Amino acid sequence: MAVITMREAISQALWEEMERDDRVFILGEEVGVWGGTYAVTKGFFDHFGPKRVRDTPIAEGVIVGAANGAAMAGLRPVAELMTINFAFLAMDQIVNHSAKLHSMFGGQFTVPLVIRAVGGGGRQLGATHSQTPDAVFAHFPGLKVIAPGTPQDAKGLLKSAIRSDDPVLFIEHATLYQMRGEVPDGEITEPIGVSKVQRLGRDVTIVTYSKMLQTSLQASAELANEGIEAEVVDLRTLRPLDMGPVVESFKRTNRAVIVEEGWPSFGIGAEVASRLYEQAFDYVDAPIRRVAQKEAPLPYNRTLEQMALPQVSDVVRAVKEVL
Amino acid sequence: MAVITMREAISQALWEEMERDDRVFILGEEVGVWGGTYAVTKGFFDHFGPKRVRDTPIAEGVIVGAANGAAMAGLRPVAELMTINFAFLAMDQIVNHSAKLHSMFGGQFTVPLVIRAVGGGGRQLGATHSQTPDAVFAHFPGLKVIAPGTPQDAKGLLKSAIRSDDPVLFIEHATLYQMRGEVPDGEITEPIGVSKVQRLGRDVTIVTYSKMLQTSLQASAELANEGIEAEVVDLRTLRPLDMGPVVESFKRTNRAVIVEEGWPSFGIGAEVASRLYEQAFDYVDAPIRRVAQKEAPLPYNRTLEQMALPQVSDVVRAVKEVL
Amino acid sequence: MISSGSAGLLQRRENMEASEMLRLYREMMLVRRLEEAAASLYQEGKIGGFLHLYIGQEAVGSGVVSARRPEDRVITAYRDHGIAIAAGMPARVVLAELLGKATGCSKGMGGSMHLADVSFNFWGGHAIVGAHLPLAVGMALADRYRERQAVTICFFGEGATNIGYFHEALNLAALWKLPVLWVCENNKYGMGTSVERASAVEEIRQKAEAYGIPGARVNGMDVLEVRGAAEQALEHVRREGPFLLEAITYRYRGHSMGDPERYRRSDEVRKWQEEDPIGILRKRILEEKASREAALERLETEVDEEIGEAVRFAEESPEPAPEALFEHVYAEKGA
Amino acid sequence: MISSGSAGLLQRRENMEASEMLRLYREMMLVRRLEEAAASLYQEGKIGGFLHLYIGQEAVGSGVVSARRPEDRVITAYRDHGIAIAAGMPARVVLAELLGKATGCSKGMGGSMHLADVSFNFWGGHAIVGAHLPLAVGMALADRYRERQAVTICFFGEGATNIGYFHEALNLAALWKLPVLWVCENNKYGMGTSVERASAVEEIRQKAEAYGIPGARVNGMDVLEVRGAAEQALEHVRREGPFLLEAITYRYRGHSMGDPERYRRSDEVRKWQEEDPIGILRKRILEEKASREAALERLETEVDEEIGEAVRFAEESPEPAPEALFEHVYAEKGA
Ligand SMILES: Cc1ncc(C[n+]2csc(CCOP(=O)(O)OP(=O)(O)O)c2C)c(N)n1
Ligand SMILES: Cc1ncc(C[n+]2csc(CCOP(=O)(O)OP(=O)(O)O)c2C)c(N)n1
Ligand SMILES: [Mg+2]
Ligand SMILES: [Mg+2]
Repeated sequence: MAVITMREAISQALWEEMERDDRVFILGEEVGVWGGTYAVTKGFFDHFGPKRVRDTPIAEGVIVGAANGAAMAGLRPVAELMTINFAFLAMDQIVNHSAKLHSMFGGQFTVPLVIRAVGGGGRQLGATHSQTPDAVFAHFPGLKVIAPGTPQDAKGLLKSAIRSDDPVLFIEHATLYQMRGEVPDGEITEPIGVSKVQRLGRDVTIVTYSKMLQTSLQASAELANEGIEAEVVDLRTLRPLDMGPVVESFKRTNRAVIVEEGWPSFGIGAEVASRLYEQAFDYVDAPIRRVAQKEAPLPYNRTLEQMALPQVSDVVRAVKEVL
Repeated sequence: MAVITMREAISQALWEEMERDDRVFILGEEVGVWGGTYAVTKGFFDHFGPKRVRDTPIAEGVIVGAANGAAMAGLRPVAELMTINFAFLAMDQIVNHSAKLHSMFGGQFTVPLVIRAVGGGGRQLGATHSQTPDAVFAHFPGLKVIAPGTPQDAKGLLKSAIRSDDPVLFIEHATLYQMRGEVPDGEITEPIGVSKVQRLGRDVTIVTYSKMLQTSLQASAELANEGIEAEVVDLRTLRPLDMGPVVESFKRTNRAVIVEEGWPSFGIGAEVASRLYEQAFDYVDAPIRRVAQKEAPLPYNRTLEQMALPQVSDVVRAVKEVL
Repeated sequence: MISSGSAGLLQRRENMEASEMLRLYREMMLVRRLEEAAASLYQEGKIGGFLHLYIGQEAVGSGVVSARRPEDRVITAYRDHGIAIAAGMPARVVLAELLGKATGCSKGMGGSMHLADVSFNFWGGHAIVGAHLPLAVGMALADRYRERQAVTICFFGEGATNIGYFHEALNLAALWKLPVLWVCENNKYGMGTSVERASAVEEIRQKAEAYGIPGARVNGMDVLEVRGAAEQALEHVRREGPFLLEAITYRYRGHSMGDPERYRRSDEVRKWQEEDPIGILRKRILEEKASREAALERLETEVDEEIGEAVRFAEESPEPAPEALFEHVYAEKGA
Repeated sequence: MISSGSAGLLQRRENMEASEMLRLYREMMLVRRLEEAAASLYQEGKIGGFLHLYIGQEAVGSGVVSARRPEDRVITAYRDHGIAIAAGMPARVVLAELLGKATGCSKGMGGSMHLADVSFNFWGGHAIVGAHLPLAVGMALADRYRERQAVTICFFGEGATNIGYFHEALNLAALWKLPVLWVCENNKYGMGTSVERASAVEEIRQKAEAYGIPGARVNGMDVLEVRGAAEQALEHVRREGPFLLEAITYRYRGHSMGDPERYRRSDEVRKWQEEDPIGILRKRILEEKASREAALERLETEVDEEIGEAVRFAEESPEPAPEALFEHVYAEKGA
């Protein structure tokens, strides 16, 4: 058990999988000489060389498109999108191609690529660089969408994503790279499509993922001081969505708060809440609450930005409302 | 009161607004000489000329991008996307620009454009040409999203959209163009962001929009034969979403089924259901059901395609389940 | 190497064996008849969705693909029937796919726009204009990555050269010197928009210069000229990197079934029909005495029979099972 | 018209009045000091997000924008401070925006990457690489639509010329003969990627040929050369349609604050610093006796004071009110 940062965990997963399987290669903007905009691939260029760590022009469409083609031809590309906001420039390749090529041709070939994209707000990058549009991508069958909230999950899930024969969008949160956590030494993988209880509690079920997992855990600690014990379930994968542990927990607590960083409308919370009502209707003691981003493009101004993003205090308040 | 087709209604709205305001112009693929892929702009090129009816190259990014720029500069472009599936090639312009330019610059200028996009499945066009990703666009604050289900709403809402100072995505359903309905003669507009009861009933509330409105009305007729009276509420606008009539109806029926053509996960039904539980929790007598597309890329094969799309029988079954 | 000049610089191929000329003739004839059969099956309502016929453009697909080696990949857009046949796919699996049958090359999931058969190194059949150009870049990258000598041959229409994908794909292919042969089928129209109404330059070849990619224009109605150019272009690609071959051609039918064709005059179509690629080759074969009238007629009946059998096969083939809807959403089960 | 040749074909502008030279000198100096102030405010944590400095490129923005008429629109990417000043915006509203204050040009909603002031016909400030090129096409279309004689001047980096937007925007501008002056600030790098590692051709000008758009290269470190070229380019655009001006320049600082700069050697930066656009103009002014050392020094202190005042203004300005978060999500209230 070593304590490492999220950055190190992701970096280790990439490194290990590249050592393990020479079909795995990285392409994207500034992944090579620069060492990755968020320094995730620092040292990779020198070790693996320009063949396997490929700096590309600024052209998201062909970055993901070429990754799709290389995957069809049997390689295992890991395409890096500097931020998920730029995924909109590759949207057609992601939703019309990565997600459909396998089934549309009757399963003749697979498309085993991973698209790493950095998401999230809170760094004053303005409306076009701060989005959390995870639900938008999770809407499309054929794609798998992963968004880890701890170093261990980041490492284990990224390794599983790279080994998966299906296209995976792997969403990293820009403000979590420095976060530290325990990661078992050596070879670890985590299963895709399996939610995980990250904190035990009897009073309320908090359902969340990614950065908001940390926010929810902090809120839970505050609530514990007041004798309220929240159980925190981490979705980890948004498609396929595993409701098992969520429902199981909810059947004990009968109360739930869903915490997401993105906008609420047509978001993650809406789907989780709907499924909870569908799958555990008789266990509902209070309306399920959603905590999410305010419905506005995220402003540059720090105060307004923080006001728009879900805070620990918002989670605490929501939990008290459902109790 | 004249009975006209959806195509005629949309065509009239465009024609009248172009006659009324010379800042309004149309650009897109095949909108001119061809007369519109779905013949919506037939005759426009000859009447309004190449200045106001502009055929473009196949380049969705610059079609919407130029429309954004022209709108910033004070015109009122109506950009046509041949199908909403191609909107993914203009996704960055739509969600990072149309939806954000006004607020990101502190309201210095407006972006009054309308993007007309044809959506929906059922014509064996295959996985990349048959999507109903309405929820994906409705996720973004700053954008308005309209999807009419009757000729009157199509005409009235498109005219309001063109007059709106905000960017509007106007989604037309490819299989509704031939549908006929009564439209008041002369000048009509319908308010954006106002849901509408399209059928009265006491037993259950069906919430739907666009093509599924027709499916739901057919299901209601069948149910009526069995003495079940469904009230059908048409959302008409997906953002801003007007829950008023939905909640009002639900408080009387205490039962609801939401019918959408797209995939359920992170879709329209999830949001409407969540808001219903949030806003009318004490009136819920049975779990709210969602009827939606099967979670798979839509196949070409007719039988499989119809199997994947929501049918009248699915709505009937769902209604009986909630009763 | 081929200087990036115009067609003139490419020698017309003179020395083709009679057998190969006849094979090409038969293949192009097969495509023609296949398309005619498809058109009537569409009229009968047995084919749904969009149907884009290749009639008039047969010489481009057959001329280029016949010059490839088996390890060379082929990829194209939705106007893919002729390319599929040229790639070696049997007419029956093509027609079965058009009818959405389980025996179709894509098991009825893809339809006319999504033909593919990996066993023939044919990678589709793609319906989003321009979107397969990046896929071609990726495949060529994979071959280079594995030190395979294969070339990826990517067909696209002139209308597709105005979309961003074209720019991003050609730049990256040139920057990384990837083995891609770009083949532009310039049939003058993208739906109803003529090339001069959509592209700032009418010579598509000229666009390649922005990436330092050499190119050439050829008469896409003359299969031997196309074949000769393709052989030289492929050599160039294997030796030095991407090349753009612009084939001037024409589609005799509408863009897809139900095209009102308001955008062109019928005499323009008639003019081009005098350049019929199949007629041109037939004439050449008889001139060069590569075969005799009677032999060609036998061959034509053979083709008719093959198509007739293929239609029967397609019509009698089973529909996919209901489970097929979910069978390939993910490659990994339990997902 | 300007033949699409290289810089040589553009006459260096010799006949500029002393007053204009001094105005340009003061403006470029103001930009330099503004950027230095911004850098330290960033270090102090008073500026958040990304901060892209214009230091080293001042001659491009000032040279081009000083050649425009008031009705000509200006639009650029995120490296926008210098262009904003050249467009006439006061340093104080720029700094206020960088500090996210209510008195900023975008009311603190946009920040460094989203400066704009419509009253100066400056339309931003856009953070998605290449995405503002289509916006420029639309603005030029609007002016043409209304028969206004205005030109839209669109700045972008050489790195932005590899994205699809560049292709789609230049093609449409050329096809519709729209009045757009495309100005490529070729500072050799897009973040850490040098032009030859990202673009198949190193001369950006060459890419314009794919659209039949004439272009020219100029020394972007010499404001008078840039100014002369811009005047001729603007004339061309007013008369005939789009033109691409490629200005060879260099950024002295990192791509944005906190750039490790692993991708270039410091002596390369030093070499370019000897070409300092402000130094070059200063020398010229003294040579041509347009002004005296003492006068220039007075002017420099003036600039320092102006920036000092602007910083004070920005720091003392109020934060936006909480309601501002929702104020402009929609232009129509009740939405
Ligand atoms: C991105 C995108 N935009 C629009 C369409 C609709 N569309 C299908 S084919 C076509 C014309 C393409 O013309 P061209 O590339 O010349 O090919 P051709 O049909 O002439 O073979 C258009 C506009 C599409 N499929 N994809
Ligand atoms: C579509 C998109 N991809 C990537 C980025 C991240 N990014 C911001 S600036 C930049 C480099 C741009 O280089 P260039 O166009 O040469 O402009 P310069 O920074 O040199 O002025 C990149 C990759 C972005 N903002 N938008
Ligand atoms: Mg064409
Ligand atoms: Mg640059």
